[in-house]
Amino acid sequence: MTPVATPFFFYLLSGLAVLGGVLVITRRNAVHSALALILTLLAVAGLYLMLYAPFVAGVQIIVYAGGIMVLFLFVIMLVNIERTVKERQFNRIWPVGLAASGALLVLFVSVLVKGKALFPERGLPLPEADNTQKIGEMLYGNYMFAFEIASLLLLVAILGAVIMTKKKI
Amino acid sequence: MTAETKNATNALSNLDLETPEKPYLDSNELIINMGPQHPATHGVLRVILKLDGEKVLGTECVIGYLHRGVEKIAENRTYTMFNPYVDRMDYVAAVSNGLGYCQAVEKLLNVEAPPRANYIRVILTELNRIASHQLWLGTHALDIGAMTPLFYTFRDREEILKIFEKYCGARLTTHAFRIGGCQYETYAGFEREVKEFVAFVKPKIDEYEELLTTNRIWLERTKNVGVISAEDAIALGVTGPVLRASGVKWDIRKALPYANYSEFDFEIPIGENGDTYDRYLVRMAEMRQSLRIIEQAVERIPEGPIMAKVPKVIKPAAGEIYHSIEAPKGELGYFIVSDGSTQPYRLRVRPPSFVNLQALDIMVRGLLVADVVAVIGTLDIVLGEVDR
Amino acid sequence: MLEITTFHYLVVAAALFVLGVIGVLTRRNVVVVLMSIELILNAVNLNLVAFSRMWGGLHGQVFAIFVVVDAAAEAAVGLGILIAFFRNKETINVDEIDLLKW
Amino acid sequence: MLNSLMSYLGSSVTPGEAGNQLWALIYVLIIFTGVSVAVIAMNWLERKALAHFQVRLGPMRVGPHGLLQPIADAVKLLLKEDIIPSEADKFVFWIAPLIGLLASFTVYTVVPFGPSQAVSDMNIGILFMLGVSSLGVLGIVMAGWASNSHYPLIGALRSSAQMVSYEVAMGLAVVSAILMTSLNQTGTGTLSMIGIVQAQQEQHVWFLFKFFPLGAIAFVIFAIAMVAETNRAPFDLAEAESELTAGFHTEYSGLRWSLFMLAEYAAMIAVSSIAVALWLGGWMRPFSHWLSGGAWDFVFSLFPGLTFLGLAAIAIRGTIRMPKHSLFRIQTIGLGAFAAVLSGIGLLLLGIAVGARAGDHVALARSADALNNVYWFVMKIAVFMYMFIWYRATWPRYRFDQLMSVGWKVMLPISLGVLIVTAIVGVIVG
Repeated sequence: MTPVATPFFFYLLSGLAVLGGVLVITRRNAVHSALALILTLLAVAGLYLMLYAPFVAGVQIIVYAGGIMVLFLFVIMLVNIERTVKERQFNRIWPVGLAASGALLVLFVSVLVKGKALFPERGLPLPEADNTQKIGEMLYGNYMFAFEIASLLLLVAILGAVIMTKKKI
Repeated sequence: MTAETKNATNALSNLDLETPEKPYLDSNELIINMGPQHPATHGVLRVILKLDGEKVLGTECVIGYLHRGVEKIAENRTYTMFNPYVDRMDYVAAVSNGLGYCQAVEKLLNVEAPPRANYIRVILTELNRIASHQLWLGTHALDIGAMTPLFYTFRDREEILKIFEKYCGARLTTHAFRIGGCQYETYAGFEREVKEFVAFVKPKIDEYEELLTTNRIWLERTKNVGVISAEDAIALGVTGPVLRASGVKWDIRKALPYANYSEFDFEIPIGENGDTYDRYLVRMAEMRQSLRIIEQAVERIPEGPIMAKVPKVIKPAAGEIYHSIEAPKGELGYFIVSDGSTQPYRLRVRPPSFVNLQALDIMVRGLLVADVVAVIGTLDIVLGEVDR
Repeated sequence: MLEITTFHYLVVAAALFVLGVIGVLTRRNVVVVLMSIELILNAVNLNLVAFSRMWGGLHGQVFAIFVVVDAAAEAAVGLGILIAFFRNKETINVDEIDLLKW
Repeated sequence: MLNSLMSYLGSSVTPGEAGNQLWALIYVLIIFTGVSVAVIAMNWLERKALAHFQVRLGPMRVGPHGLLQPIADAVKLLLKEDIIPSEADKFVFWIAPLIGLLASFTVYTVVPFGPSQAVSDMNIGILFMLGVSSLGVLGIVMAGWASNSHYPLIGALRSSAQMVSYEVAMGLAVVSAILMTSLNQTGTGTLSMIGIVQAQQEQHVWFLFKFFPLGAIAFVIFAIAMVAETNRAPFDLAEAESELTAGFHTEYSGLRWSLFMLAEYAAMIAVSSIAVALWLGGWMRPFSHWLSGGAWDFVFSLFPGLTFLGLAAIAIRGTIRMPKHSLFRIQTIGLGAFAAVLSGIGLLLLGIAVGARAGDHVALARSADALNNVYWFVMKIAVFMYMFIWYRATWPRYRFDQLMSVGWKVMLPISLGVLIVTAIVGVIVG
């Protein structure tokens, strides 16, 4: 598969991702934030595809956009949101938070500028055709234990969520 | 009054939509207006539902959107003039309404309709019962989501309406009977057509049952839904198939026979659990019993006059009378107070739909929204009769 | 146009990460805070996948999948806590969640 | 131009793989129009078939036998006033139907109408299909929320819970089919839609009949879950008209409403195509292994043409039986013309089939092959479409808690069990 207009798509997708991120943290209405987050997630899935990671992209769409975001929207609808829209959106220590984030940004920029030489100019192309098979082999080979732990984590999360949300068990 | 019944009546009177039932705040308690413009409330019934998610915490029926003041109109019309108005109450069982009214006035006048008139009355009333049950079945099934039975039942109900049309010229609000008997003699071939209809509709009833009775989804949607115990049903004054499905063998045709029902051989089907499925089975069995009555009546219909001697101007002596019949939906009663003039001093109707509708609240508490629709359907209410 | 290298992806990831941190630190609405955490996790994932491509191995992608699993668990539990909390105090603002026991 | 068009006809990979952007664009356009036309045809067919189930005639006035009814509907919907409730969230209300539509149409990029008749053959094809079709629920949830009204909100909540729950059973059923693709020499399966169908071709069996009855059980699970996934009867709780008036699209009207309908029908076709590709052998013709050989291939390649000729025969019969009255003249002419067009297409298809048999022109043979593949794929989808109508005419609607308990307590354990047993049998046999 020959890549088509790669830089254009990269800038488009990353622009959408960052735009979505900005909208997530600025919208008053949580539903709008969720929509913006979906935009970001889909854009990031597109970036995964450009990085020749189709399986991760598929997981991103099916788990994040199809599952987690539906859960978010569900919860937003359950908790009455009308009042919170009219309230103050940022907490009292927001200047501190912003300053801390700014410091983090400065850190990132300095690391990126200083470490730019570390990164090779081009990524090595991966064989795309058997990406999924390779990941499957790794998941059930090298990462078997981690995989089982992850499934246990999910089980615990299910139980926890059910116990906390159910009024009477 | 048993303790259970007391609880039920308390629950009825305590419904307060403002205060939450539970001490803590609930995240998703919402109040929904079902109706008056809603596809499944059979007209203009408005039900205010208090929901927890989809669970019904309480209901309140708001009626009166179809109120036309039928009882008040009666005070300003002569007895004969009021006769067609009763057809507009339960418009899907207009013949039964007319029978009840005519017999009530006849009782007031001390007049007895001749035997041939009684036979015609029984045949038409039972046909009307079948038509009413068919309409109930179709709409009930549609409420539960089965589209097709509606069209099957309407196809077959059409045959009944054709007989009505041939008999008296009207299909829905028939005004078939007069005080003292019947206005019209049967048309040529009436007996044959009724017999043909009976033969035609018997397999059709099996056809409806084929679609629904053993249908898994139908069973799940109707079994143990909208259960009402016999005690509660009696305490609330519920009558008709709804009462009989709870296991009470009460049918005015047998208990207080009117017209000439005592001459016929038929059974009263009863249910056991008082749930929606039993009510369905009871009504299906009732259709078959009605067919039995019609068959016997058509066989034995005597010759003779169809009108008793009734004065031109109906002026009953002062007094009061209560007469009730078994309408398709339950006990339909007329209470008439006469002051000796040509117009009733007071006329009060005991509509079965109105009384049965009271049971809605205790039947749907704790169930889901979808069951409210099913229960409204199974109560078989007609808003024309509820509001009058 | 320029060739797209790992560096470009890292810049996008850094931007998303910082946006997420700003959201977590400044917003009051718990739902938005949780969404910001998802942003952070996505930024991390983007980094992982980009590095996986850079080094030609699949370990980064596998790790990204584990992060997605973790995100799902976190969202489920977080939203569960949120609903339980909303039932008791009828608020979803972070700065009103200041009692350990209620 | 013509050369670049023809150059692709000889290749055996999808245009996405070949990097042939022109053909990819053509495929996208063909699929888009094809799906739209299929939705319109389905609309007419549903109304007619449902009507005949219910002892009535259905649309009869607009065009002969109501053939033009969908067009009349479309015109009416387009011209209708576009109402946005004043309390609605305008932006979300506006974008919700588009999301639903986008999700259900994007899926078609990987639907394998033939070994090379797909826009692209993705490595993660089936994952992509499930993922993108699950995005459709977002449109529904947003529509229900944005309407700012109780019934749509309940409809949206119901639908999202329902779709998320049934996706689990659906996914497990799909996994058991994917597991079967790995039963070859190399021992590696595939998620690519084309790869899955090719695996069935290599193993000479539709996965429906593989490890009987395991494949069949997984297929039935999927067939039930896909009805729930598309919100169709008897799982149409999200738009149950007797309970929630119209569910999530209660407040929608005109064009936006028709976009929801378009999305719903497109999603129905999409999930049916998943079922066809995974269990019913995709584009393979029936008995491709038992009745193999050039002669049988030729016989089966006549089917597309014969189907159109059969439809033309029905139309001609209708034309002849039209009442001979001046009022019906235009209708008669219209139906006659429709019959002529159908028989023309039929004859053309027959001609291609015969020509491909007789001559040895590569492009002709390739297009005959492509026609056959697409024909069998579409016919298998059509069976599902008919089933959707059939279900709707026959069954009452489930209640929400029953729906959930069926999904979680019946379908999920069965699909999980089938998956495990399939894996065990696969290890023993393979």
